[in-house]
Amino acid sequence: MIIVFALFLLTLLVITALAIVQTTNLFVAVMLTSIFSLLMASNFFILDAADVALTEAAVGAGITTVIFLAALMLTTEHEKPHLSRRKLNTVVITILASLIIYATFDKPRLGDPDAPVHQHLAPWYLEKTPEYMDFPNVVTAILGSFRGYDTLGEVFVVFAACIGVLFILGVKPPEGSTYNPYRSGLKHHLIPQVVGRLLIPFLVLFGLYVQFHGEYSPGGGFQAGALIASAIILYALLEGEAAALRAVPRSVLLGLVIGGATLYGGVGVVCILMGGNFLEYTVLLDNPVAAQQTGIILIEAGVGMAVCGALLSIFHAFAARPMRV
Amino acid sequence: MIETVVDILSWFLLCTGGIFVLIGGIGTLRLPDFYTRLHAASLTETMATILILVGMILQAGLTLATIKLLTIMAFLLLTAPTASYALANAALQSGNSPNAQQRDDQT
Amino acid sequence: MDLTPHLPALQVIVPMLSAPLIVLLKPRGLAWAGATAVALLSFAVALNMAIAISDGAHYRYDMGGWAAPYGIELSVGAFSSLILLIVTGAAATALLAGRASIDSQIEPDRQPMFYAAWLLALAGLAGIAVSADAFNIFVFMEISSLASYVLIAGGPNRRALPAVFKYLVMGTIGATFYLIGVGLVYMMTGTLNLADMEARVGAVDDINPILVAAGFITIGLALKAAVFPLHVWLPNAYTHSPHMVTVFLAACATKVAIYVLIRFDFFVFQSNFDWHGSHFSSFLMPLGLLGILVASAVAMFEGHIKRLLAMSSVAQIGYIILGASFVTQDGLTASAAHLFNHALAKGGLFLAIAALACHYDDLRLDRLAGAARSMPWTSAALAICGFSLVGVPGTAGFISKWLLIDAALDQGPFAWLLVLIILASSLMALAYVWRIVETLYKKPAVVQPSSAGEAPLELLLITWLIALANIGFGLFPQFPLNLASAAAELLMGHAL
Amino acid sequence: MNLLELLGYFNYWVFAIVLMVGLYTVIAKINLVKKLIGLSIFQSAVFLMYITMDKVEGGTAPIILKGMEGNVFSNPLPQVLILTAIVVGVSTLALGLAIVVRIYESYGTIEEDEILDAD
Amino acid sequence: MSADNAIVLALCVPLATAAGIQVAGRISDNLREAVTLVGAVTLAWVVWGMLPALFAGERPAVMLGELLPGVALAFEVEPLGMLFAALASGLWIINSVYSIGYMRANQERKQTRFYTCFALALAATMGIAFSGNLITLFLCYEILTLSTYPLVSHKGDEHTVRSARVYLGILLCTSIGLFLPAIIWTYHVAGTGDFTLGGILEGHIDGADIGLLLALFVFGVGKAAVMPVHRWLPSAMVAPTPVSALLHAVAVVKAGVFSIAKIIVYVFGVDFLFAAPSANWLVFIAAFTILAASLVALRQQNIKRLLAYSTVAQLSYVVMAAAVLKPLAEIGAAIHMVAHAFGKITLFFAAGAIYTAAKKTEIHQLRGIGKRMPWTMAAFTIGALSMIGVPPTAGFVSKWYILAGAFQADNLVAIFTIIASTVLNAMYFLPIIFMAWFAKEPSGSKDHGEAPLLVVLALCLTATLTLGFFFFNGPVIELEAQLFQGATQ
Repeated sequence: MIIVFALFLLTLLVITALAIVQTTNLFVAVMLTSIFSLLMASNFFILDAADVALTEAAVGAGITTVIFLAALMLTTEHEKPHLSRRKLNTVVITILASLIIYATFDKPRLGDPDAPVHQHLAPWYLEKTPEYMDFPNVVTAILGSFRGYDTLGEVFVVFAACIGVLFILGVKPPEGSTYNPYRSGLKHHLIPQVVGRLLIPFLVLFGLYVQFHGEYSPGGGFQAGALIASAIILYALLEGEAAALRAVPRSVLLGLVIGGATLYGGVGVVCILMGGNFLEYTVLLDNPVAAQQTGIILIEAGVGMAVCGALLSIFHAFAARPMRV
Repeated sequence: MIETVVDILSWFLLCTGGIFVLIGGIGTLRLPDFYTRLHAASLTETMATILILVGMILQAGLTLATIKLLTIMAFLLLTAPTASYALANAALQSGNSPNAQQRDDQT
Repeated sequence: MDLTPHLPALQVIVPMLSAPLIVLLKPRGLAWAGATAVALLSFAVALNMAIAISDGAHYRYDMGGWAAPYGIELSVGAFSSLILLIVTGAAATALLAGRASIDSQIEPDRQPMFYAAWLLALAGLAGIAVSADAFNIFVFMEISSLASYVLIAGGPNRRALPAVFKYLVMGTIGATFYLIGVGLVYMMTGTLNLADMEARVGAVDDINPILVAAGFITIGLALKAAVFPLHVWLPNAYTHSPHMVTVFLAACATKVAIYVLIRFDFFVFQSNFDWHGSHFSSFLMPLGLLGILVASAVAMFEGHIKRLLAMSSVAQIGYIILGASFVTQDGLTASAAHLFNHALAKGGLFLAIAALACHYDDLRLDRLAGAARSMPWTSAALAICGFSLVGVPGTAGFISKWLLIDAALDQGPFAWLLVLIILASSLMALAYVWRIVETLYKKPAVVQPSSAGEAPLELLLITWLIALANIGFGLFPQFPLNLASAAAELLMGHAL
Repeated sequence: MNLLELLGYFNYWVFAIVLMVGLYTVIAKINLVKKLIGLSIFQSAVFLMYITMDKVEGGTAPIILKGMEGNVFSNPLPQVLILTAIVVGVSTLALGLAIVVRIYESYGTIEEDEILDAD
Repeated sequence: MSADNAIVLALCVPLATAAGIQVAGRISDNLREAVTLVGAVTLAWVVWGMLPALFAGERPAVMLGELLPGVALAFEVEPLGMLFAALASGLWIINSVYSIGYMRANQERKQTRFYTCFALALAATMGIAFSGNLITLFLCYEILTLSTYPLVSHKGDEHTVRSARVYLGILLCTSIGLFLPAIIWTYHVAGTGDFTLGGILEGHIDGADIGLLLALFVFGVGKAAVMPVHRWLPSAMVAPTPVSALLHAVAVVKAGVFSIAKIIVYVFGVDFLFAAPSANWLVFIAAFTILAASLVALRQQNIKRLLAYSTVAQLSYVVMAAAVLKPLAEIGAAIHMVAHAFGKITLFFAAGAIYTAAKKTEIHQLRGIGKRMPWTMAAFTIGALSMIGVPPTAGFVSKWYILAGAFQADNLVAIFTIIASTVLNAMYFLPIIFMAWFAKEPSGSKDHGEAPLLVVLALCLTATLTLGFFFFNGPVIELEAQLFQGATQ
């Protein structure tokens, strides 16, 4: 039965992708992209990838749409319909498509248990996680400890994006672009404000739940950071930029990003100082399992702080930028 | 005995919820004006959600899942009308007036 | 607390973890000082490892204490230590020399972030060179790309922005192609560790996905390495970025992508499928040759001096690819040596141009006429590095030219065609280097320099240091040559 | 080719099609924001490919609760890789949009041909 | 002072002189000239000091460093190199004396740069003379090209820069384009590039490849000005006369021809080439160059261009003599290098003197100049006779040996070319001599005396050398004979 549902979602996915390409109104395209992400998230859920579904929904649908809309606000909303060198593109596309389709015929069928992927590393992880880390979520275990170095790289990608956006948009906008920081926000709309004010605390609470409950259920630093960031962005949309910046000033955000990144790196360096390899949590405490858990909780906190700070400072860099009227 | 009654009841609720979603979908497509379409869309969000969620609660019985379903229902019932309100308000501000004669030229 | 076993990890952590701290150093000049200190420290680490490796050591490091295929493993051999030397050396020299030039191009309040992005780029490139895990290479490739987009976007005039946008789009497509390739190989072998992958690829029976994976990885990395047909992003990106960024990126950014391409192809694919060697060379050799000829020809008629040198970079990358595509011990030694020598020559050239830019705002060649009279030392250094680029004997370029032709000679029937093309392009290189030198020295001055006098002292000193290094490594190339031949042995011997 | 067989390959074909749609958008469209949208679709397709790898028939999400050691789990490794890749995609997107905003401010347009004419 | 460190000294003295000139140039002109002369004399003393060791049959050698595995910077003195070095260092002294007089008279600017580059060129020439293997030869060859470029583009006006670009373009293109691949091919095939008597290519290479490799070498060494690559020589005439003297007689062309001779003797080996059928095209090319250059020289009006084309012809004499591949002819080639050097340097000095004194450059202006400048024209006549090969001058000795070698190899082409070119030489030199001595001076021409003393002194010195070499060529021939122990007198 689940198969029919999966078929339905995948075809819907393709239809949305084609629709995105066709529309010339960028606003519609962005909305369709967020629908595309949600469909992708549900697909991931059907394929048993709960963590990835949550991330895709929070980061893919949530934050990407916000950033796209902020960018559209600062530029134009309409695309000039124009197709450049059609023939060349179609030729390149057909060649690549045929290349990939050619490769799909020998791939193991979806879900067949004796595919090489399931023989080598996966069983070791599934067997060793309860033994070394003694908590259910294997994905967080791999993310935090077995392949912790990747996640460190990941945090620094987010950090690079954050300082990149601040660096690029650090330039003074062209003169003649007016912006009234207090104009934005739905001040005179009572209902959204009331509902918003009611929702935001629960959102933050849910974000923190995801952050610290990552070992037991799908969750972790990335998803938590995105959720908390979306809560504060909702606050910014409702109360206006100035209120949001007063609530969470830019210096705090930068502190969050730098603190998160340094916390993660610091944990690794402490492991070296205590005699283990980089990011080897077993040396942190005498009991290896407790050490692994504390290590993972610490770095997940670092990741959460970094992602939340980065996404928020990116949002503020776009939202608080005076527009060219 | 009780299970069969609960099953039939939840099955019945789920079906009506499904039908309501179908009606909402058709309404969004067929109705001429933005506001009427918005009206149909908000139908699915409120009525159909309640029916489907209650149906599922009956299925789940008194477990952790029921509490989660209840929180989802509370969350949806809170945000869905607000979203429709915001949509309608934005449409009004961007000059899409809902008065009568606009409907005629569209048919 | 002996740190030597941790060197591979330190090589990446030192620049990476200090990047966030540099952002906090707001007061003037402190950010530059911090960044330069960190760059020099990482150069010291790289040098330490290179010396240990040149007499036989081989660093292997398990991240997080987990054994190889399960955790992420770092391994530094001869080839990676050569690349590390180039990357950290280029970063350190560019930072040491670049203070005045960066001050003039980036506003003071944005500088801490600029230097943090610089360190991230350095950490990313070092991370790629050090890592032995396919997906880990992708993550660090992303870090270095993002950081270099930020660096290039710092360019003063507005044309830097469309250039960096094109680079971003093409770079991301390249990285995603690489990701698809790694995914396909992972799908068929179940592992991400390179050594483990090499062991298991042979056992795979239906090899179609592996071939397609090899195709994707080669195209993706060729895009990142600006190999000939996919190089369109490079000229604009290098021309409009700040001068010091061009020095840093021109010396090492594309070379790391070539390093990954060669390492991936020789270890994972060629060790298991011996006919893949001919696939690799039959695909890349024509690209290399075409790249050499077309890029040199375009460079000969280019007006803007930085774009001219950027096109010459594309030609020199063609040389490196050509050397690798011989799939012989000598060929690989030649291409590894050229990696090093080209970094020296091109780094020196762009440093000299940065020095010129201190007094000449417009860098079009005819505007720079007669620059040698007002800036004799800079022009002399530029001439030396130019001759090293051409391969005049006594300079580093000559060594790699010699090795390349020597390797090309035993390429069987069409050896002569190869030698002919290599010589034709070095003559074209002679033409465009001579065009620069002659305009600087002989032509009467068209535009008066905005401010008189020579370049700032530390920039001039470093430029001359690099120029003398060009000659030094031209006469006594033992150190990089040992690393290059050890690397070639490693690659052909298929030991990771 | 029964139903399960079909679905087995259907995922990969959807991956191929969405990948090509993304690539086409990036290459053919000249609006910079549309290019970025195409880029994010292109990357999402790759995520789909990785995640189709991890599904084991009859397996559930790799969360080994106390009482469930016995049954079959899906492969957790691709999920970890894709978690990283999603955030990489978003970071590149954010940087791309910042550059597009700056381009709009200095050129007044985000159509590639108008930008090229301006220089 | 052992011969080994004499080589190193021979390389360092000109470099030290160059540095000294740079320093002295800032202080005063006289000091700079003094440094040049002292440098030239010490170099000559060091180089000539090595002669006794050479006569005793020693081969002093020194190895500087290993460039690549199997490729090292090494120097080794052998008779051919010794002759060339002695010639170059000797003529440097005379050329310095001449250029001091010439530069003073014409108030040329940037003289410090002139003398420094001169000294650098000499250092490179010493390097070429003493090079022990192909890579050292190539390295010094390139340095010679680069150091002579500022000399050729001395004037700095548009015309000079363009012709200097032609000069550098051809030389660098041929060296990188043809000479370098030839060297790499030799190293690749023979495993080593060291100069060993009897050649290193024995058995490593055969058939058409020998001809191809020889062609790469001959046309790669652009300085030997064999026909298709000779274009740079006439265009280098824009340089002041002392530089042309340097180019033609002392260093540049001599280096080219010397390299070819050395490659033929030490890389291919005389008998190896003689046996190879695919290598006998060299004589034809050289013969063609001699005849064509002499014919072109006939039509020249400008003195220096005439001398340039005559040099192209004379150089191909040496190449042809080397290509006859007989011991006697090889000796003839070496001697012709010396004879041509003396003769041509005298002619150039004379042309320079005429230009300094009377600012005349065209041949038709020389009518009756003999009366006004007797010493200069006497030297000019001796030089011209030496070019033709009339007995009392050095030219006769070398042509004698080349003819003997040709007869020994009964190479009809060589014999015919020598005779025809002697006639052609006579046809373009004798009219100038007659016009200068016996023609009547056109009325109203500016009256001018002899050239400055220093210039005339240098002139006469080289003229006597040309005559002297006819009588005292014993030691030179004996030195060269060492190359071919079995060669008859």
